[in-house]
Amino acid sequence: MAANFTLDSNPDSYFSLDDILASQEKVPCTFNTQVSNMGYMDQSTTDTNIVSGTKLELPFWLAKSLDRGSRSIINIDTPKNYKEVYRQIFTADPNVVDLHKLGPYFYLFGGKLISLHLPDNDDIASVLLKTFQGRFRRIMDGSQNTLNVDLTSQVSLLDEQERLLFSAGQQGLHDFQKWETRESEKLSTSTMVANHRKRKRFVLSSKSS
Amino acid sequence: MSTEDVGDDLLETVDDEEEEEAMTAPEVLHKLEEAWLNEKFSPDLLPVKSNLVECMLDQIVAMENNISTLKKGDFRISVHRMEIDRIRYVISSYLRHRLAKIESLTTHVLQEEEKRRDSENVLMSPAELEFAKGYCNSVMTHLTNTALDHMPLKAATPNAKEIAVLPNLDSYVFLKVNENTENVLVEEETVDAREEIMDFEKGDQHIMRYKPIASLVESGAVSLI
Amino acid sequence: MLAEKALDLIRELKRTSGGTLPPFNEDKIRQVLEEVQTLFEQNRDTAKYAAEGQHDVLAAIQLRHAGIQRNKRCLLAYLYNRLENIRRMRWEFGSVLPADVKYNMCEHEAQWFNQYNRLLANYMRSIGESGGLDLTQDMKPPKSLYVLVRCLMDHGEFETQDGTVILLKKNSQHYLMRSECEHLIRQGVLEHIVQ
Amino acid sequence: MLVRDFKREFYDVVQHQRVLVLVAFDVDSLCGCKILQYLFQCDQVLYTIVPVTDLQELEKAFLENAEGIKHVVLINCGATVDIVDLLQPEDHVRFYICDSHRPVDVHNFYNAVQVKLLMREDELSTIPTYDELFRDDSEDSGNESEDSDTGYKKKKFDEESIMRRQEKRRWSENRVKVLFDYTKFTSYGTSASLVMFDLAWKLSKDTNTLLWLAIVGVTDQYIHFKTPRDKYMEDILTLQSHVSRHNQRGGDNENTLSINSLKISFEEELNFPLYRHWTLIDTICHSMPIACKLRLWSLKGQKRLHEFLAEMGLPLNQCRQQFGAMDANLRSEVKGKIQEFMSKYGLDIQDVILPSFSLHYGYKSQLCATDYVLSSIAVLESGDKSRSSTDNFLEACDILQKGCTDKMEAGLLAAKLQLRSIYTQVQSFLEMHQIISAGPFLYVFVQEGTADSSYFTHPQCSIRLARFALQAHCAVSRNKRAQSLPLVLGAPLRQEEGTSLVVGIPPLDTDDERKNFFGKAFEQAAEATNTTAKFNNFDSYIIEMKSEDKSKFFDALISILQ
Repeated sequence: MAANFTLDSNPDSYFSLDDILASQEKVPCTFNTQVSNMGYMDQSTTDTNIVSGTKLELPFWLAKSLDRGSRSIINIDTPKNYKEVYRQIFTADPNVVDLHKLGPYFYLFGGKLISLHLPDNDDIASVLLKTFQGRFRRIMDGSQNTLNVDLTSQVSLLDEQERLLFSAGQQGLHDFQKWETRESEKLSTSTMVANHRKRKRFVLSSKSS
Repeated sequence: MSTEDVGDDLLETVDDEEEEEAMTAPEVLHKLEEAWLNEKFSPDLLPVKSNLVECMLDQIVAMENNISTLKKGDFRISVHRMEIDRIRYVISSYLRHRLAKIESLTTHVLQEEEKRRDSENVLMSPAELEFAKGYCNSVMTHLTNTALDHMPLKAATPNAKEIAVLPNLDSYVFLKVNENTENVLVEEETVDAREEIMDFEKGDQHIMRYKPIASLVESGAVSLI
Repeated sequence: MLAEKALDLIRELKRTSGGTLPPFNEDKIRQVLEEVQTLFEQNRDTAKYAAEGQHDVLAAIQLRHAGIQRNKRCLLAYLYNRLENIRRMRWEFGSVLPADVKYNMCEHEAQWFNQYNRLLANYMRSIGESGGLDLTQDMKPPKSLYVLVRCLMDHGEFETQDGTVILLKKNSQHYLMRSECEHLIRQGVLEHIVQ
Repeated sequence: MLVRDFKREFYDVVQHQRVLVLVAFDVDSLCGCKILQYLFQCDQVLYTIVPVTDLQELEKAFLENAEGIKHVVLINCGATVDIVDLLQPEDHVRFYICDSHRPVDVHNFYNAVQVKLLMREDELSTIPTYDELFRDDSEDSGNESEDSDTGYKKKKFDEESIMRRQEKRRWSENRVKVLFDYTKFTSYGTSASLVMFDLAWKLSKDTNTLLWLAIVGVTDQYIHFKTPRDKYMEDILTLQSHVSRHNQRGGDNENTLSINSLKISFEEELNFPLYRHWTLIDTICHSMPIACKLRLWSLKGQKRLHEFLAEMGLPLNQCRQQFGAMDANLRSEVKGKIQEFMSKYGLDIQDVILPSFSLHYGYKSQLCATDYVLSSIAVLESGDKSRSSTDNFLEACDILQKGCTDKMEAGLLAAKLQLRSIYTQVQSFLEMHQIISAGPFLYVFVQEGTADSSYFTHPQCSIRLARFALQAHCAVSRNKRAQSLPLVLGAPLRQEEGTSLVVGIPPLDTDDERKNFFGKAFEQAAEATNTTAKFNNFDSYIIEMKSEDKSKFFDALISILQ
């Protein structure tokens, strides 16, 4: 039990899977210089080099490393989800937006964008905060009040961070229920062992059937 | 879990190191529980309370000897055995939490220990330190064998700072104030918020980021709940 | 695209949530290492042109270098998280892992697991004077000294501390010392019944 | 050897040892076992519980779990058989038998060291005295051998040795006769759960929950026709005193109990099975005495029922709804109306009213003792093959756990199915005139492959089926002597082995003592025809045998009972 509780070590630590996946999100960039024989990265041309001025959607980790250093190889534009148009949608009614479709790591990726010091940095920061504030109440209500109701419709709108928050809320609710019926003192098989046993039984039954 | 009834007949007062006044077992247990809760809720590894752990382990041994002398059907056996189980649970849970932190923040913890080498309250007990070192190079050797060896040398050197997993000092914690402490810097100066200083009175309870009160937790002025 | 294979590794690990350990993806790792090798060689070959300050070559080198670092990071993260999974299993399954989990582990991971076992055992033995403290026990705060348990499968003979031998037959009910049967409950052999 | 003081000779001895508890497969032993479990948990006595369905399994369970066991408690099993000879235990093992089966085997009664009987003393008065049964043969055989080695002295035929040999023959004849009379009839003593409750009461550890378990145990004995009505009433009175002791606080309202505590109240219950969970029509149809008296399986019977309901002023559509859904004032009048009109239809008070107890727990609906018994026995002897007997045992344990409503719902459903299958089976018996009189007794076979014959492979259910069939037959048949004829029922047990279960129940007119002589009769018939009959069950009047030698067996039975 002790070893597997999610220690809240730095979320963007080197080994965190979420951080790696979040930094894979695409960022629109335009190349200022030509890049020799890396043409294969740009599907639209058959040219061996990347011609200066081409517009490409680069993953964030690539854009970040190219942006560093004295010579500006590329300049980065704000991804469409964080642009003015979308920001108005978020401020209008954050609860309606399906953040999962817009990229499951909306907040994490938003946080990374700020480190790029884009021109509309502050607007992005404030929109992240306001969207979360707007959605938080519904997430908490959903996780606290529904026991065995089908929640997939609400959960499907949430992004990864919100889902973690939602499941933490539900876990809290379930633990409280268990405590109330004295179930919490029940020593139970560890979840890993139980799942492992279920899989084994499934494998045996599928083999025999 | 009051242990006063255990206090008198079975336990003699615990003779602790010279500089601390002699503490009775229930007080030691109380302090250990506090250390346990602090360790449980703080994102960072706290200095080890090995004297408390050692003392309570001796307590358990003493109680077990006392119990073995009692007649088989004696009612007190089950009461004291329950007591022992609960004390052992607190100790093992405390050490488990510390172990989990050592395992996930290994490099960071080792660097911290380096800094505290000369200072008095050391971060890890010798056993934990040995475990941490052993664990750290077992992970590194594994990573090198499976991946880094097969990479061109220049790319293979893992840069320690980047790899080190750091505790999230900004995570929020619940805390209870034990001693009045004035002008605690709660929020640093930021572009849109000015510096915030607060006074803690005894018995207050707050929710706040861990970083500003990290030192207070170590000194015992504040305890996490 | 750069570091595509490495990303697959990460996604594969992210998908298998819960306590499972997916098979060690030997060939994908080899592909990632090959990509790193080719990128590194390309950089080395074009390094001499960079000396003359040709911008496009410098940019390419920087781009390829970013690719190398990304591949490395994904690979290390994949291996590290698998280690963390295995470590968690040590606490859940005990010092002997079930066969199909071992089957999914590579040679190095098995070695690492034994090392970790030894480290943990030494550490636990060194706690306190009298023979150490088993941290894998007492996972939950003890509420009662004896527990009523129901046997979920035929487990055969089970010897308690005071030497009595109990036959754990399927569906038989026993009233035992909690400390003795806690590990059996965690292994799923017994089920604790709360009266 | 009979235990006088349960506390000193049984409970204190067992205190710091590990105990093996072997439990028979009926609701009464289940309740007894749960009471004992509660007591052991109060005093932290380590125990292991193994349910056993018959003597073979009893032997197997003992052998497997005997390792290092000094105390074995047997609930509702092992009294009617010489336990020491059956199990061959080591000498340090002690048996504590709390069993309602009578007669108790003489060896158990007189074995002072290894067998301790937890029973009420007054029930064992009919046991023959020690010297009628045992003689220290040592002095007899001793002087015989002494005679032989002094050769010539024997020739003198002195009267003294002849007289002694005569006296010995007379003693052994008398022994056989006494033993035969003693074991002629099998019957039942006080229920195991009541005995266990007395123990709890003596230890002043009795609670409302244990009291409820004792009530369920006693009701189970009555519902399965093990105890006669007056014994049942006697037990009810003793329980009534305990109930009023435990539940009198509920009366005035200023210190009413908290809602989720257990409240037991005495009630003159309607003698209709599960009537709170069924429609009125269904429950009346399935109530044995009324169904037989009004012959409800025939069309005429149904008409008579409607007439009866109409007379009572209960509209049909109301009677077809769930009892709970009927409107309140009608529901409250039902009991009064039935008592008012019952004499017109030949029903008497005993058929309609059963003094029993009911339970209120939290916000759940009120449940009476028969509901608990019927649902637990339905789960204990559930028809579906996939579940092993021990699964059913654990499931039934959960039903008796207070606060387990979902398990209780499933149990009630299973009980309805069981009652319906008994009812349809009896209906087919009568319509196809399968109940045949073979002179001294009636007999009937459940046909191979009938729809839910899997229910009748279990003893308790087959007893109820046999009883219902006999009562229905007596109601229908013109033959006056039917009342005095016992019935033997055969049911297919295991297809693959071609075995069947044979149950013998006493005639209706000797109903009040509930004595059953079939145990002895079956034994003699089996000897006469040396068939493979297995006397495996704890009730001697239920045996297993190969289906093909049923006819041979029955002829022998007829000759014996002539």
